[in-house]
Amino acid sequence: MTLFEYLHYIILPVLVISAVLILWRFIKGPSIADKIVALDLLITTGIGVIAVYSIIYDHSTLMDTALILALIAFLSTVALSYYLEKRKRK
Amino acid sequence: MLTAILTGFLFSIFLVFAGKFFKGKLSILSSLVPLGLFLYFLKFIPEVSGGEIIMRSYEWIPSFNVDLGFKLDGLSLLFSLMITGIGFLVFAYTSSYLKGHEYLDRFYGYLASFMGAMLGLVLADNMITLFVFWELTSISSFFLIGFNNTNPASRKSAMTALGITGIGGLSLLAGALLLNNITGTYSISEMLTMSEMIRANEFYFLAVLFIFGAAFTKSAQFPFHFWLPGAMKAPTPVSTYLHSATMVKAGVYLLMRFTPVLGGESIWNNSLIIIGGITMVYSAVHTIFRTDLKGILAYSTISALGILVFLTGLGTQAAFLAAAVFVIVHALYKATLFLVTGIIDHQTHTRDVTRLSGLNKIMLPVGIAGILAAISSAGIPPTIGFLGKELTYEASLHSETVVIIIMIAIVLTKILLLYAGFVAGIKPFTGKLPDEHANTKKPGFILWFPPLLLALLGLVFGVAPFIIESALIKPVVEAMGADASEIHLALWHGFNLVFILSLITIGVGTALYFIIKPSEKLEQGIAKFDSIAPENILEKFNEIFVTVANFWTNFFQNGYLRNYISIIILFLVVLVGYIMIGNTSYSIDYNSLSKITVYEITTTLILIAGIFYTVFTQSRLAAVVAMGVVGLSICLIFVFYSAPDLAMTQFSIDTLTVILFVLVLYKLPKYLKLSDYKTRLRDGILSSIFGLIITVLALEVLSEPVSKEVGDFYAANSYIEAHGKNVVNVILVDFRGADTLIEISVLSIAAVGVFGLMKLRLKMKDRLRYADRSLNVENEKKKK
Amino acid sequence: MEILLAIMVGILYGTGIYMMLRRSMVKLILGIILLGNGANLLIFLLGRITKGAPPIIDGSAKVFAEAYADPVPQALILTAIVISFGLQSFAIVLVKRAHTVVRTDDLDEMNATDEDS
Amino acid sequence: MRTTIILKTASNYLLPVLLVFSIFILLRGHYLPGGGFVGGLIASIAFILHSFANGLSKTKELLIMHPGFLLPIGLAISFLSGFAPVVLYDLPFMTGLWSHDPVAILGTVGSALFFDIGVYLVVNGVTLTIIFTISESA
Amino acid sequence: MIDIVIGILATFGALFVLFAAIGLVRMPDTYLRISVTTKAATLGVGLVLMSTMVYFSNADVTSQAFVIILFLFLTAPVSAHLIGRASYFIGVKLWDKSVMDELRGKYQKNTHILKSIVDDTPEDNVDHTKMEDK
Amino acid sequence: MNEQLILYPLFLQMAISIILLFGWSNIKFQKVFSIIGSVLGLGLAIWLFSYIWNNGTQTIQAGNWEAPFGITFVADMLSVTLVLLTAISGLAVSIFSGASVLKDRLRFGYFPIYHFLLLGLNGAFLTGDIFNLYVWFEIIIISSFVLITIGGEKAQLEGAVKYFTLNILASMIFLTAIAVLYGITGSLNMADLAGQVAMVENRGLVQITALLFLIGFGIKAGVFPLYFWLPASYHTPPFAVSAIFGGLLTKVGVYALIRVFTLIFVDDPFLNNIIMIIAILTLVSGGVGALVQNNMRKVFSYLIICHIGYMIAGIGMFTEIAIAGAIFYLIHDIIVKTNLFMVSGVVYRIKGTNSMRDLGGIYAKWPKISLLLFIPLFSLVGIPPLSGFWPKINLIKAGLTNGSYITVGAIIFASFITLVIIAKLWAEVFWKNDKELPLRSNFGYFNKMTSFKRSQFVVPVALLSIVSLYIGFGAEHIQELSARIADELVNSQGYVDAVLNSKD
Amino acid sequence: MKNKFLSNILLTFVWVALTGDFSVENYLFGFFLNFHILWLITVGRKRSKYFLIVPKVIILLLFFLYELIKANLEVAYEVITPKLNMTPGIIMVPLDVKSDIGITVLANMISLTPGTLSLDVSNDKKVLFVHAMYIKDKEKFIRGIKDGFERRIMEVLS
Ligand code: NA
Ligand code: NA
Repeated sequence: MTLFEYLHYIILPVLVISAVLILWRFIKGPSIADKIVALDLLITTGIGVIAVYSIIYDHSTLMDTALILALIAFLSTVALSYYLEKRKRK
Repeated sequence: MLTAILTGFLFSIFLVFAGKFFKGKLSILSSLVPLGLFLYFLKFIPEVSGGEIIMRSYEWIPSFNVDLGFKLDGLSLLFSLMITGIGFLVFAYTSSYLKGHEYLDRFYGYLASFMGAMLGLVLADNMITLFVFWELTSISSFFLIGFNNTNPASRKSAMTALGITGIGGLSLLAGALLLNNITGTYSISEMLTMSEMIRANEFYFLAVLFIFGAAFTKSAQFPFHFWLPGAMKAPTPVSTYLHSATMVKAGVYLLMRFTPVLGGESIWNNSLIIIGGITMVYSAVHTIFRTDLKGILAYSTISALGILVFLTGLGTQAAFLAAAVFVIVHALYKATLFLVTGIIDHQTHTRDVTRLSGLNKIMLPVGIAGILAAISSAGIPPTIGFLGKELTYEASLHSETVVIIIMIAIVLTKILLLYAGFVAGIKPFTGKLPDEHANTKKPGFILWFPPLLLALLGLVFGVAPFIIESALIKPVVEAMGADASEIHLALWHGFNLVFILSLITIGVGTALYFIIKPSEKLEQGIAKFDSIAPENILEKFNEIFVTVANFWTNFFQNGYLRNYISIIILFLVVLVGYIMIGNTSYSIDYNSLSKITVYEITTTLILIAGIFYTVFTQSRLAAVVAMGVVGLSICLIFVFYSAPDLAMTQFSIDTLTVILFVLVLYKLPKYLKLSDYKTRLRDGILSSIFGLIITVLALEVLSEPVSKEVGDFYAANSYIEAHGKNVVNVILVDFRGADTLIEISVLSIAAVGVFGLMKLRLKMKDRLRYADRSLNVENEKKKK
Repeated sequence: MEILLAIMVGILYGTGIYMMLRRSMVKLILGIILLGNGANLLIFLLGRITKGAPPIIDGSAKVFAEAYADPVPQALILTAIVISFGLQSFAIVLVKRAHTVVRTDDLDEMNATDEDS
Repeated sequence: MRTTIILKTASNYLLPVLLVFSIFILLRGHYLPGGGFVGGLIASIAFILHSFANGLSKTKELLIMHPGFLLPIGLAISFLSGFAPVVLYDLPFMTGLWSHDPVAILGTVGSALFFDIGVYLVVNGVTLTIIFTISESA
Repeated sequence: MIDIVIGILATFGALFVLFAAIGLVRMPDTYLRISVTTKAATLGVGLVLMSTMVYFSNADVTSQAFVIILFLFLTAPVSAHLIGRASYFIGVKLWDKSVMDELRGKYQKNTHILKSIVDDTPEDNVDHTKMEDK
Repeated sequence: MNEQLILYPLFLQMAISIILLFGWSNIKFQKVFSIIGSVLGLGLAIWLFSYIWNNGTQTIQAGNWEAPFGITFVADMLSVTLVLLTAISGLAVSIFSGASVLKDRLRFGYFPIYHFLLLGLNGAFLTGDIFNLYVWFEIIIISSFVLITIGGEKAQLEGAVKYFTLNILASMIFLTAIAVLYGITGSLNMADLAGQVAMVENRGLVQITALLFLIGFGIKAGVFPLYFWLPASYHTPPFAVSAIFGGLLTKVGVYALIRVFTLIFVDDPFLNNIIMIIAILTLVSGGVGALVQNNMRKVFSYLIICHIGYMIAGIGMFTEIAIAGAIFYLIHDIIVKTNLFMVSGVVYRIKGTNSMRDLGGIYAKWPKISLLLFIPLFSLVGIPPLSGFWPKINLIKAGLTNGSYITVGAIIFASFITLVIIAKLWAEVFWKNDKELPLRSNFGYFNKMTSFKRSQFVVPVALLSIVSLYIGFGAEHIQELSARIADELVNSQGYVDAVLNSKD
Repeated sequence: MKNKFLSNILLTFVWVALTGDFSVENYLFGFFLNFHILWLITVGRKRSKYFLIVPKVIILLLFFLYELIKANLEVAYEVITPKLNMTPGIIMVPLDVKSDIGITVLANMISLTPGTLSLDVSNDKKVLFVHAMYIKDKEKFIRGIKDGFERRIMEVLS
């Protein structure tokens, strides 16, 4: 088994299985905070997926996307929790 | 000739600016315009009666083959003289009749443009030009009928008249275009030479139908007649002008003009006979049941028009002759009677014939005019009316079919018209003067002279028919396509069947006059039949139409955005689905597809989960967060399939959208479950089919061969020519940089829009000012 | 994978329209966003997809040595995405403003302009 | 009021890093993924983050002028870089103009770069205008 | 040899991500989930990124991956702090087996101020024991 | 290079917009500059028009990339005619805006956005690239969104939501169509597409693509059953905005339909039949819709729909004469519809309402203005020889030649109902007795304005009325132009050659 | 002035690292660029003191790394074993560090080490609220933090 096969058939599936688990939590909640955490984690996992993928296809340019994901995931978490606190509870 | 026609229009434009000048005492000067024109046309008599046809053509719109082609032959000359001659008298009469009226200048303006339009109509040889003037008569008569525009009845009549003549006008247009399709020309003269070809054409029937549509509406033939009595709301000079001599005769003119082109076939002749026949009898009967002088005159006018149509339909030389004479007869006596009625109305302020009698004691010259006109209308010698009636009977007797029925109809009509003429022209002036009119003032010269002149002309032409014989009548008959060389007009035709019929007519009619007195009772009697009268049927139809229009409009434009979207999508689904079912191959070449891997399937599943979660969650915030999941999955798909730039942009923008949502969300209320199960099911089915169609479409496209020519060009030139290695970016800033420039403009506009939307608060007063007041009031009402 | 993507595009279009047919304005906008994503993916898919070969020329090369994904659809989508962003942000603000003024999130109550006036 | 020390401190250090990063993304766009759009988005994200942490008024102080002014400036730069070939060389609109020799860091400098800078400014201006406007009236 | 290093880094990275995911599913309350995932995922992805550093081993990718790692480590705890704080604020309750809650009564509902002692205006405080279940 | 001239209208509008954005807060500057810019724009448009008239179709390849690789801009007679009409309407509305739009709105970017809208319109007319057309459409709709919502209160916003949603939907369908088109041909250049699409063997797919374009553009053009956004919104924004919308926005949809269905999807009987049916139903629905309205602007809105039917019918019949009719009608309609919404603005300022029930007495009090307003109103009806009449000759003739009698019937019906509606409007608004309406404090009534301000209302109406009169009385020129355009459209090889074989 | 200069140098390194181009021009360009960015963002504001004590930083980082890995393994164990043996809760930790940067670094490091999560700092900056998974002895827990991270951070920032 070459490194690429290993990454392709073992590592990537592990990462996406993680993603499915995270998705399960996302859907289940129960609180909105859980969903936000799940989204954040999903994006982090996505960074991992992209990193592995860029090795498999030997294209370092894909890493830029990972960088953007990291930057922006943070912003969305900030915004969502900002909102969470700010909204009036009814 | 063009100048002559345009004079009317120029004068009315002139009046817009110099109206004040013609409002006062100088208003009579405006009658110089028609007088000049009358004299101008008069001087053509020698040429025309010599058999010449004067053609003038001015280039206008050669691309349409539309020229300002004019033709002065007997027919158009006769009408031109009537238009300008009676026009002159009406103009003069008006200066006194509407003396001091606030809008006298406007009135002259309308009148002058009407005259111009009418002249153009009768002179035009090009069918489009004819149509143009035809419509101009409709529109200027709209203004004339609606002259008292603050009166609702006036407005309604103007609308009705415009509506009926308007649809007729369009019918004329269609006819013109159809004839052009058949003959390749708009020139009536040229069509004349192709008459046989036209009649053999498969569309002949349609062409006839279109021409009838125009003529019958304009000339108030049954069942389109009802606009004409309504049009009596107009000031009397208008009635005189429009309804005696000119506009209503335009339809007759059209039929006469087209007789040599379209006539000769049974469809043409029989239709005219039947429609003209019904009209003349129907309206003649109606005259008995009217008490308003103008009403009586209106119905007798319709009847006379029926006679003219009928005569045209007979299609013989005798009939044409009768028609030609009757045109003049009618113009003279009917104009007189209208003017007389106008004077009575002007002086006594009533037109109710039951309240009028003995006025000759006050206005003798008017009385003389009225009585002379009545006699002419009754066809009593030695007026020209007698000649007209004799010729009519003569022509009818020699008709080819159902002579008996035709004779009964025409005699009955003539009897009733005699009655009507007497009621209008004699009754007001005979008998005892009622006290209420004892103080009535004598009308001025300018008022009584025009009717008297016209009445006297009727007498003169009767006594000396040779004056008009070769000058006017013969050329008309020739223009209608019959041989006129044998024609010889004389008052006395000898003692024959026609003369007997004349005697019967005069006898029975006079008896009727003494037996039946016009009364309100009679008027109410006929009112019972109103519900089946054409105008009421049309009115009903109109109501139903408006109801249907309302329903149709509100059915589609019902205020619910989701219904609009549904309809649009349904429309798309049905059409695209229809083609798809017939054409799609449903085959997929699996070899050309890329392999599916676990992580791709998972990403797809996450995407789908995100989508459905967005759709079905009850929390808006959760939906927005789920959009983040969707955005991430799409971003990953872009990464997998070689689009890092896309992935970056897609994800950044998705996040920004989420932030935007978050910033406004907490101001918005919570989701409500607003739709019921049925609605959701229906929407679900529609959306699913739509989605399915898109999927099938996508697969179908994927099975097509692919061309990467453009992409290859970019790739080859990206670095060498455009100095960039990221081809996508090079496309954005260079190959397709124009797109990008517009795109950032779009963004800028959105930003400005957002800024304005959030920051701009109109002040209270401005709010009111721009929210449509009426709209608000209506809504308030609805809420209560 | 193309088939899967095609189905996904169909789902995006379908759910987008479904959301636009709801009465809530927020759902309406979510629907528009879904539809927009669907359209972008459709362009992407119909421009044919290529795996692991971004249209970026390698460091030292001047032209592509190997297969590369068609850059045209990518550029088109980029433009479309950015435009959608402009429209969507305007839409979101419009909704907010409409809600402030009309005081409802229910689109069914916003039909005054189609009534007689 | 709602800001926390932790976020405030973090964002103060993130702001310059992100700005540097945004320009980096802008400049390399012609060769690698990135470009004016993404660059502009990152720059605006930096400021948005700052505004979340420190409050809008602080961020506005930083910016010297209203972000709305970036719109005409950016548009003008992009437009002029497309228009320059028309005026200067009578070439079609948007024809790329390139320096003959490569410039350090940036590589070959051309009108496309200025075009992208315009895009960067506009995207930045737009995003900030929208977000700030909404935050202010939220 | 390098392949093995890459493999190991990727394996550990993926495993930590997996642990984070499992933790997210298994942990009984929001705070625990935040607590578990923030670090495990950050570390996991950090390791995966290091594998790319090793694989490409050029300055470009290395610095990039390094920036990502740095950024993740900088932001993850801040995110965790923000979500955790907001969760507490909106009344997301602690697991019922929790042993203490020293935050009780210290957040001011309206001003969002966090005091270091329990305030004397208790009706204005965030107190989970007085909140209904969602 | 003289073909550079093609893009100058775009450059000008872009520059105006940018400069206006810089001068954001100075209303006076904006007003004056907008008018100056519009005058320049008109001059450029005339210049361009005469250049193309004399030299035939010209193209320019943006970025100097040969077609079909770059974005091509094409100026054929149709394009430059529409550019010219846009410039004329644009100038009129620019003058009208200065007086009629509230100061507050002007302060929030009205004029820059207005010129962006004009930019978008010009761009849409001049581009030869299908995706670029999409982008121009977007600039048009976003500008129109802003203009329709700016300073909006209840009614305006409610209308805007519908306007917005349905126009976005249209854009999405348009984009979908582009996706499919690119998927089957790999090209975006319209001239290139003409050849590529003809070679596609799967005709069903081509038909579906065409349908998507038909529906996407159909929504924008406001045809049945896709027009809902139009009557829901056109009567809500400021009058100047309605005017430019009423004159030009739906026409861009019509333009796109004409372009696509004469160049790319040519003469497919099935599609032509569908277009004909749509045209007929559009004529009828618009007509009956207008009949039952009370608000003047709503009447005009439905009449827009109704009259779009004429143009669609022209496309559906697809003969040279029919298309000439459609083009002629398009030319007439742009001018007259722009003018009508300004007319309703003038009426609104006179009486403070647009409700026909409440209006009246204008003829008595303002006879000269009434006569002026008479011109656009009855030009719309097509009382010959006013402008609306001439194109019907082409259309009815084409219908008779094609044997599509139902179409002829629908055209006649629509003409008739327009006549009735306008006559009714005239009677209600101008003839009827003046009703006493409660005076509104602070309302800028027409009679209270300075004569300078009044002239800002009257001059644009007069300007467009003169153009209408010219179209009517100078029908020869317009018909010659329309016939030439129709010829260019039907024989589209000329267009294709101009784009694909052009050498600098 | 010095602070800005230091920040500038630091950012220049970031720039060079980002671009991966270690040429002199790039350094100069980075310096120039960052100078402007700093100028842009620091108008009218003062910055806290800024000292760079390299060895202490390295010690801190190593300690942090050690804690990070150790704690992660703990959590991994907790997550994959079937039973949950946790005694979680929120603890109030009194603070000695006063500077914002110090508090932030401390809080973040606590968060990154598993089992603990900094929830918030009180507005008077006196206490830090930490959520922890295993609270057996409250005092011991607080001491662990103060002797571990806080002391080292304070040394760095002194
Ligand atoms: Na329109
Ligand atoms: Na019309």
